[in-house]
Amino acid sequence: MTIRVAVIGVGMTQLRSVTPDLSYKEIMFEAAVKAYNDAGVDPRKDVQSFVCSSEDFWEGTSIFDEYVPDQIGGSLKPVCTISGDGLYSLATAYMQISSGLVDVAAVEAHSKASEMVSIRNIMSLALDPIYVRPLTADPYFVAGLEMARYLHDSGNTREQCAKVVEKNRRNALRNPYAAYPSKTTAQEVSKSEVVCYPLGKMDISEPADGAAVVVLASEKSAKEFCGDPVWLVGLGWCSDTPCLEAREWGDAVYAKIAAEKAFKMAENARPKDVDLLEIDDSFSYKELQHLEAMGFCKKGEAGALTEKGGTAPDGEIPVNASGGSLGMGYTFEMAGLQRLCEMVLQLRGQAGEHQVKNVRTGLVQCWRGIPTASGAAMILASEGS
Amino acid sequence: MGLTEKIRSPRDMIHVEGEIPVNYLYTAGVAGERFLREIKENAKILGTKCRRCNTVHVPPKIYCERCFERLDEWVELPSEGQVEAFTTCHFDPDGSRLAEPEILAAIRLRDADESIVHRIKEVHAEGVYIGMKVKAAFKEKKDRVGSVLDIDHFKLCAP
Amino acid sequence: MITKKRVAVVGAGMTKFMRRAQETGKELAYEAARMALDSCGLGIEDIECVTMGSAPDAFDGVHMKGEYLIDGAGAWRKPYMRNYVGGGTGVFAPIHGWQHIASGLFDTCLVVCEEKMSSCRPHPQAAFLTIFDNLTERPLGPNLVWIFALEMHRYMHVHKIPKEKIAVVSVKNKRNAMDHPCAQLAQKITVDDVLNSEILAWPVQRLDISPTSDGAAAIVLASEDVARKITDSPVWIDGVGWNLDTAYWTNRDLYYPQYVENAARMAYEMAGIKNPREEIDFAEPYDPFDYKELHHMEGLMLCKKGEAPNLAWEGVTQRDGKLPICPSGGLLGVGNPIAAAGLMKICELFWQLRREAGKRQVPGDPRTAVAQAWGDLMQVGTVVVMRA
Amino acid sequence: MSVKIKEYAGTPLREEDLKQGKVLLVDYWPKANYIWSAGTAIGRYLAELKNGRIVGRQCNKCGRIVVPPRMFCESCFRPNDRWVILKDTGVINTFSLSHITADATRIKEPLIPAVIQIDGTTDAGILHLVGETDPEDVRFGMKVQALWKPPKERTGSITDIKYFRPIGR
Repeated sequence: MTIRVAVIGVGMTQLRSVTPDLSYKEIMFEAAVKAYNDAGVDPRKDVQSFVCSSEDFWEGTSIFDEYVPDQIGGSLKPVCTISGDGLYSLATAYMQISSGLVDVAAVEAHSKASEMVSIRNIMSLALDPIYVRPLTADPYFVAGLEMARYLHDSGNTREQCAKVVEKNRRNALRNPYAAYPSKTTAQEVSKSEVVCYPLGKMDISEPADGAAVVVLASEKSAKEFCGDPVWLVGLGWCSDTPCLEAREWGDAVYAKIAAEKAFKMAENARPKDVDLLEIDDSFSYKELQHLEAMGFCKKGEAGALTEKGGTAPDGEIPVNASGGSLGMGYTFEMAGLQRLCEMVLQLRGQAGEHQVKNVRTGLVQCWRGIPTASGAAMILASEGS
Repeated sequence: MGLTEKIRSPRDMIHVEGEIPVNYLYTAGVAGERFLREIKENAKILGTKCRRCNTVHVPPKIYCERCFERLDEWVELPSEGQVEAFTTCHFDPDGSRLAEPEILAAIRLRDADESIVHRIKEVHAEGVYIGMKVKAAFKEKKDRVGSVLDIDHFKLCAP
Repeated sequence: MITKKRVAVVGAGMTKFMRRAQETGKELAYEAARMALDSCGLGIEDIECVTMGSAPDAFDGVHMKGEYLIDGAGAWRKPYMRNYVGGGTGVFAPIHGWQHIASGLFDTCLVVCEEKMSSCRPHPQAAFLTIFDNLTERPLGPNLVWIFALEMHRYMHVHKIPKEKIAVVSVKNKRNAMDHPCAQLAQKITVDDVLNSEILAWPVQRLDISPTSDGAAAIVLASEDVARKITDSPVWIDGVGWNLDTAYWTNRDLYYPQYVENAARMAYEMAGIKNPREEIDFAEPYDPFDYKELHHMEGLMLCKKGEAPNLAWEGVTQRDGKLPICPSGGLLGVGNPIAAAGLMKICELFWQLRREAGKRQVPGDPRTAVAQAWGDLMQVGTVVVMRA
Repeated sequence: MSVKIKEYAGTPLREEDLKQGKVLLVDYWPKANYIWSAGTAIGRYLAELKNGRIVGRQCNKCGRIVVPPRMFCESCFRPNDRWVILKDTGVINTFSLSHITADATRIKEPLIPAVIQIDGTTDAGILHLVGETDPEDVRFGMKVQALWKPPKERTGSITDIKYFRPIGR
């Protein structure tokens, strides 16, 4: 017997470039209150497990999982942390429910990126200490290498990447959660300062602060609490080699395998069954690379598809109608959960001004950022689809 | 939402600066020790070869990440290869602009299945392309300490 | 509670525990993982997913350490995650692995734990400062030992426990470790040695503490059908539980680990254990300090509150006693590469329940055992019940 | 399988091996710098310390008064309700005599870290140091009071209290 799992509540704070007035505990509390209110659950009574997401060096605190339980209602309850994107935590909560261990679980992820003063140095600490760190390079070089090889192999262009930025920044104009909406043109993006050629400054999503909490429930409990569950029908996550030396620089293998697993689990669904995508666009080229890796178009076609508006909110396959990380802001381990919250609102028809028409099945995906080759993909479906 | 009382004056926003005040001494490891010693002593680049899938790993590992087999076949690799990917960096990790942009590349040595990440010098940024043939420029023996920086950089192969 | 699938441990492996290893963290992870696979005759292609347990990045000195360790942990192009509950990680990792399989998503899972604390200079203690609250505690310059001294002292005060009844745990575990081939601090010492050792932060003395270590451990988990094909003697994970108390540790009474009791209750309920004192044959509670073993025996409800020191003093917890505790030698004797030390305890249960523990084998017919780890700001309990 | 294994992997090194260059090493000093926002609760807490006062928060539902303050009650999971100005006295809930500092440097005269239950809270304490006493004389339940730095020297930090010292003996 398989236990189906639904999202029954989501809560997210407005993303901001800085949050000088609130501590991380306070933004987490705000997201939690929203999510529990949305789900109609009392965390002290109804939620049996809490899964949080963090990496110590993003926070500046070792064993950060110490500091999570109180503000999400998890004190003296089963609480664990996944050192990964919120979608990994979501997968863990999924497994806790589908194994029959718990009925209702909460998932948390947040970003206080503005508190990192030496952000590139902190990113450098993730590079191999023996073989890569001695080069003392700007860690964005990893994205520069990847973008160069990807454009070379696919035939997509810097200008087409710039189009992604234009689209997502503009999409964000209709999203009240977004921190970086703007009417930027592709031309402005192409001409922005070069960071690690071919990567320009505006190809990089800007960091943002925020918090998100999601409530999951087994089918039985979902019906008890919620009139409008969104079903988690496919999950996949995958890590390619962590060694830069062994990378296939042009390909997002992790995204391909993660999506394949998610599609297979969703009763062998296919990309054409998906109505909306919220996927990693932490760098402009990543949106194109991920689209191709997950089979939404052939390699080398995502650029042209974007140029002709195919990925716009009213296009044939809308991508990041929320504004994505480029438009909303990049929230590190929260990025995937942020996309999931957006998708749930879309599937419920509650996305407001940026609601896409007829969304019944959606795919969300994350990548763990420089220097990793890890990510997750999840397929969600509204009730009855 | 959530909190019933919030800070209302910028004056009340308090910040505290801090750090993670540690330093590290990393061992090169079992495979890394032999790899870096060989560079230091003999200016030679070693890899390890998987007997099962034939992948030549460089830098060498004691295991094949694909097959998870233990590796004990060491192979000497030529110090030349070709550019698999490259980028031109304009900033340092502090975010300060570099006086001269720096070229970083993934370089696949001939006979290897993986690509060393290193700097390319002695060539203009516009002149670098994927597939370009480059070779390692080692530091002089007296300056070599057993580090990847004993290879000072890669440079264009003489045509 | 319905649980769909029974999950078994079918293989285990570990490295030596050492103060300083030449191996990189990846290499340590590989050695443990390879041994675990070899022990059950599996190849990496038989493994469907991997979960990694590793404690603070500030030890190894690698940010996103889980990502760094992927290749050494055998996770190349596989579903891979890193779980993290501070010092409790080593016993949470198999719980996370259990979740992977019991969910029905996977049939086999490799669980790897690694720690390389020696990278941190001049001493891993320096990294521990950063576990304290950045605004209200770190400015006071706390040392990690302080919080344990505070907890230990409170425990001793409430139950009026003399120090020697705690020191006896250190003596026992370091001696048990003499039979463990991976042990770092196996020693024959006396209660007086402990009582006369250097006072670090009273009541904590040098010999009350486990060492800092480098090392790795790994186990292979399989679903019931698959496990029976791999081995004739699978060891079942029949109960899992975990629990996290408030981060405001100064607002709690530290004399009793309520969170361990909560985690134990969760695991016992799942395993159908009603009377742990009768039904559990031996235990591996977390013993980074000698008093913690006693504290945790009480939290695990293996005895009454305040009773554990007497059991230890009377020899009940010796390997040949009525209730053997830490027959492996524990963290005090084998060593404490944080997460790997927790998983070492699961390895010990596996070997003991299969009668493969050699000189360490507990006598009689052990069928049911419990392992437990603990961590964060004296705040998290993780518990696994295993049966032969 | 424990009993069947002859050799366990691992190459132990001694500190001398590192110092003598027996193995190759990479020395690295990371730059991991942060600026943390104190937020609503701890912001006020630190500001009040500068004023020479300890403040806590009370939850009207469960009645608990706690310090360090937070804007929510973790037990009831709701925003808590009011600020409470607490006394700067309390009792020692537990303590240690520490001969080591944060970086494990040995010191002869011990520091006395303690959990001090602040008067006026329901059950809450804070971590701080005890001073102006012979270490031998420190007792559980001993009454102590904060010794504040002079107002000019206070910065809005927990160290604005130099330490707690015994009173009423």
